[in-house]
Amino acid sequence: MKEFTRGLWYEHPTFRQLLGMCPTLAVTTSAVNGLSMGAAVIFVLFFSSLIVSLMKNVVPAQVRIAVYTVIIAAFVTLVDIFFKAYIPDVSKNLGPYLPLIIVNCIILGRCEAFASKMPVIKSLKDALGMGLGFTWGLFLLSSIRELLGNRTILGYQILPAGYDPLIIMILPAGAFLTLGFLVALMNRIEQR
Amino acid sequence: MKELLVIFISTILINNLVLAYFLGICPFLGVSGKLASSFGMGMAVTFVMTLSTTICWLIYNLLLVPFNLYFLQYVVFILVIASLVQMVEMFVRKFSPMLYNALGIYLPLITTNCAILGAALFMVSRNYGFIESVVFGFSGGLGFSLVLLIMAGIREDLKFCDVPRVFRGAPITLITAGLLAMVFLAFTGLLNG
Amino acid sequence: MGTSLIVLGGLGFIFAALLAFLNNKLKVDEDPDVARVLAVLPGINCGACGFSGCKAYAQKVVEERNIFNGCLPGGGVVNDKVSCIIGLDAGQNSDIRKIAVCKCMAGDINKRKSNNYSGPLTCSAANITAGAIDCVFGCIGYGDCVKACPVNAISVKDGRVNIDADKCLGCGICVKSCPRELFSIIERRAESVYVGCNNKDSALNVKKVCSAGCIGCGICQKMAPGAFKVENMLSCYDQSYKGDESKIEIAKSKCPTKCIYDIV
Amino acid sequence: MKETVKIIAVLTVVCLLSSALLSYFSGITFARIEQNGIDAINDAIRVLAPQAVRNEEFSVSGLAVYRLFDAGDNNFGYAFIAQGQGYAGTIKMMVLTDMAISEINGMAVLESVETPGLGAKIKENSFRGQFVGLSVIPQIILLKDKISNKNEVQAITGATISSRSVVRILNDRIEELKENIK
Repeated sequence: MKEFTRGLWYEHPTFRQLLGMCPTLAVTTSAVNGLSMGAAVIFVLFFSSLIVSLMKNVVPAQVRIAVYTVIIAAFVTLVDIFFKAYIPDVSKNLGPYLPLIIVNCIILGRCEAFASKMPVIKSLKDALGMGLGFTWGLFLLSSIRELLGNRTILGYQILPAGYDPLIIMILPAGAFLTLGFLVALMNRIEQR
Repeated sequence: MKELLVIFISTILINNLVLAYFLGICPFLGVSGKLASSFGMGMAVTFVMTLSTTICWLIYNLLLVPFNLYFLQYVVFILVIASLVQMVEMFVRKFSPMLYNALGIYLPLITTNCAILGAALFMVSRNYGFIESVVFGFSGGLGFSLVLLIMAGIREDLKFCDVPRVFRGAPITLITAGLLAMVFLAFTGLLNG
Repeated sequence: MGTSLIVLGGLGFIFAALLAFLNNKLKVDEDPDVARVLAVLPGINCGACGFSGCKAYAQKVVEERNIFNGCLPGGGVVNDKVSCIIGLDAGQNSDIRKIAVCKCMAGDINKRKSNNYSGPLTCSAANITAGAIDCVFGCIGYGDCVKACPVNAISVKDGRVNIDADKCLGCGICVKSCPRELFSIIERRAESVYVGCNNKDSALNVKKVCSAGCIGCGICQKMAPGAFKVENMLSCYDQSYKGDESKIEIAKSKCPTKCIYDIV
Repeated sequence: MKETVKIIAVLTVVCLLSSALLSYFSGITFARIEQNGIDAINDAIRVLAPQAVRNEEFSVSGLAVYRLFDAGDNNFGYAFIAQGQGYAGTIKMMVLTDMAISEINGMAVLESVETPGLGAKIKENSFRGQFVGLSVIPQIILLKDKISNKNEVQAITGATISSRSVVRILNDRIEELKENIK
């Protein structure tokens, strides 16, 4: 159980370890994007952890990184093909950030640090925990940005029309600011 | 020539990989603590990025396009980058121990630097020609180094500031990056004026 | 299907072959001792040894067959192992354990504070201006060292630096963190004492700013000759003193401002 | 030597397996992805010209042009893709014209990265609506003040460069079309 819950809070990939920042910041302009990115990461993390954990004894050190990244890239391409075929709108919004899951430090980091040393079941639990933690982090961040920058969450209008949207929130700068304040908030909660 | 200059300037200032596309944030947060180390990292990234966009362009246009294998591009690009970084590391280590001491510890970090793969993907989606790709890779690396150095400079001075306890470390760095992104926003439209 | 297998398989083969080839061709002959030394070192890259990190230290150690000042955080045990690996006599390092001491042990009640300082609450910032306290030699007390200490051995209580002897590794990072250079790393010996003041001013001026400062009266020097030495109106304990320990005790009790302290 | 063989074998096998996996799945979904692309174009055309029931694609200077047919199979106009540099990045539009390429009857922005709240207003009806019944002879002209002629468009306040880019891209593209379609 510890392997699973760790990623949800104590070692939360976004707020604690500051891993996988580039999709976190880039796709969180709307909550839908955040959720679909999270789903893609869970899928890739789960399967690549499985394979890496199975292969851990056969891979020579010199090509370790190359082999891992190729495995991860294969699963990411799968997700990409799948998104393009069945949810083309989301695929268009995520743009180049979907393939960038390949170098998402969460996935590679988890494969390197955990899956390559642990038995299969444990690394799968860890992968699920990390993936879910990442997803709720993305969802929180993207909801705040969508709400303040566009008055909506998941496309539903929440704030009244009288509220003038803070355009900066959906621009790159807003991503950095929001995440900065969220991490500070996390620190505050932890300090109690 | 004019197009190349436009690519060069816009990649460094307007469409900066870090501040506009969020690529390479991990090393940006991790290595920007000290000026000296961010300079090393910046140089290593510039070198590898130029090399990798060049090789990825060749493989993409000479192998993948003729055989209609677009779906293999991610796997191929990452294979190229991962192997390239490892080879560069071996070369540098063998032939220039001085350079290895300066850049060596940053090289393994580069494989997982999204900026490198991102640059290769952007190069494809923007249909750059060969020379354009090389210029794009080089200026992408320079833009990364520029932001990294600015950030390191700010963070060195930040040590003298009384930052509220919960904001110390990552939060204040992220907020500084946000302000920096706003500053760079002012460069948008530089080439349309 | 066929072409994709050939292309990706081929690329994989080519890159793997290149890597394998380069791996053999470009292998750098590294002394296996370096790896062994590195495995023994703590690996926290603190830089207290004077090299840029554990790896750099290990390389230099193997190259020159010399452990230099030794690894401070690792202490005697690590230094013994390192010495063994490079074939030096091990015994000499066993007792060396070090600890940090702060040369200003005055608390808030001792230090006069008449400056109105409202800048950032860090020592390095306060030190640029006069800072809050009147003494320009003593501890500012905002705890830059607390933040710097890798093992959380330092705390500041009532304006006075406290060093937890159980936690302190003697790595010397606090020495660099203090803008007034108040810390020194000394050998951990039961009888060792140190002077908890850094004020090199005259007795009159010391008295104006602090009630726990060394006034350079020289009583300790008279009570325990060889153990203490007064220079620049400031007393200093000689760590290499091997004489009568009871004399140190007398000096300590006779000190008019009680600024001689035990190390633990 | 054994190590060398292992390095090569592992990486090659991994590459072979992943390419097999990928080509299998890409084979399954290929038709569907193609169709998505065609659907997206058809949707854009349908929004601009609801009367079009069929189109024929051809290419002018590398970008697509669609010959539109109504229910009676009469060719009533063209829809064409126009793209170029905007304020922040590339703007890609779908535009509807009559047979003589003398008038624009509708415009939709397919892709743009203009500043939200300012340049992004090129997607909104207040700006887009001006491109219905807009004469392109001799050229579209952008004005900051009130417009009086049939070939004039009013710029978005605070986003003159985005507006100017749209007009410039359209004028250039129409020039190309006029030269290539008789």
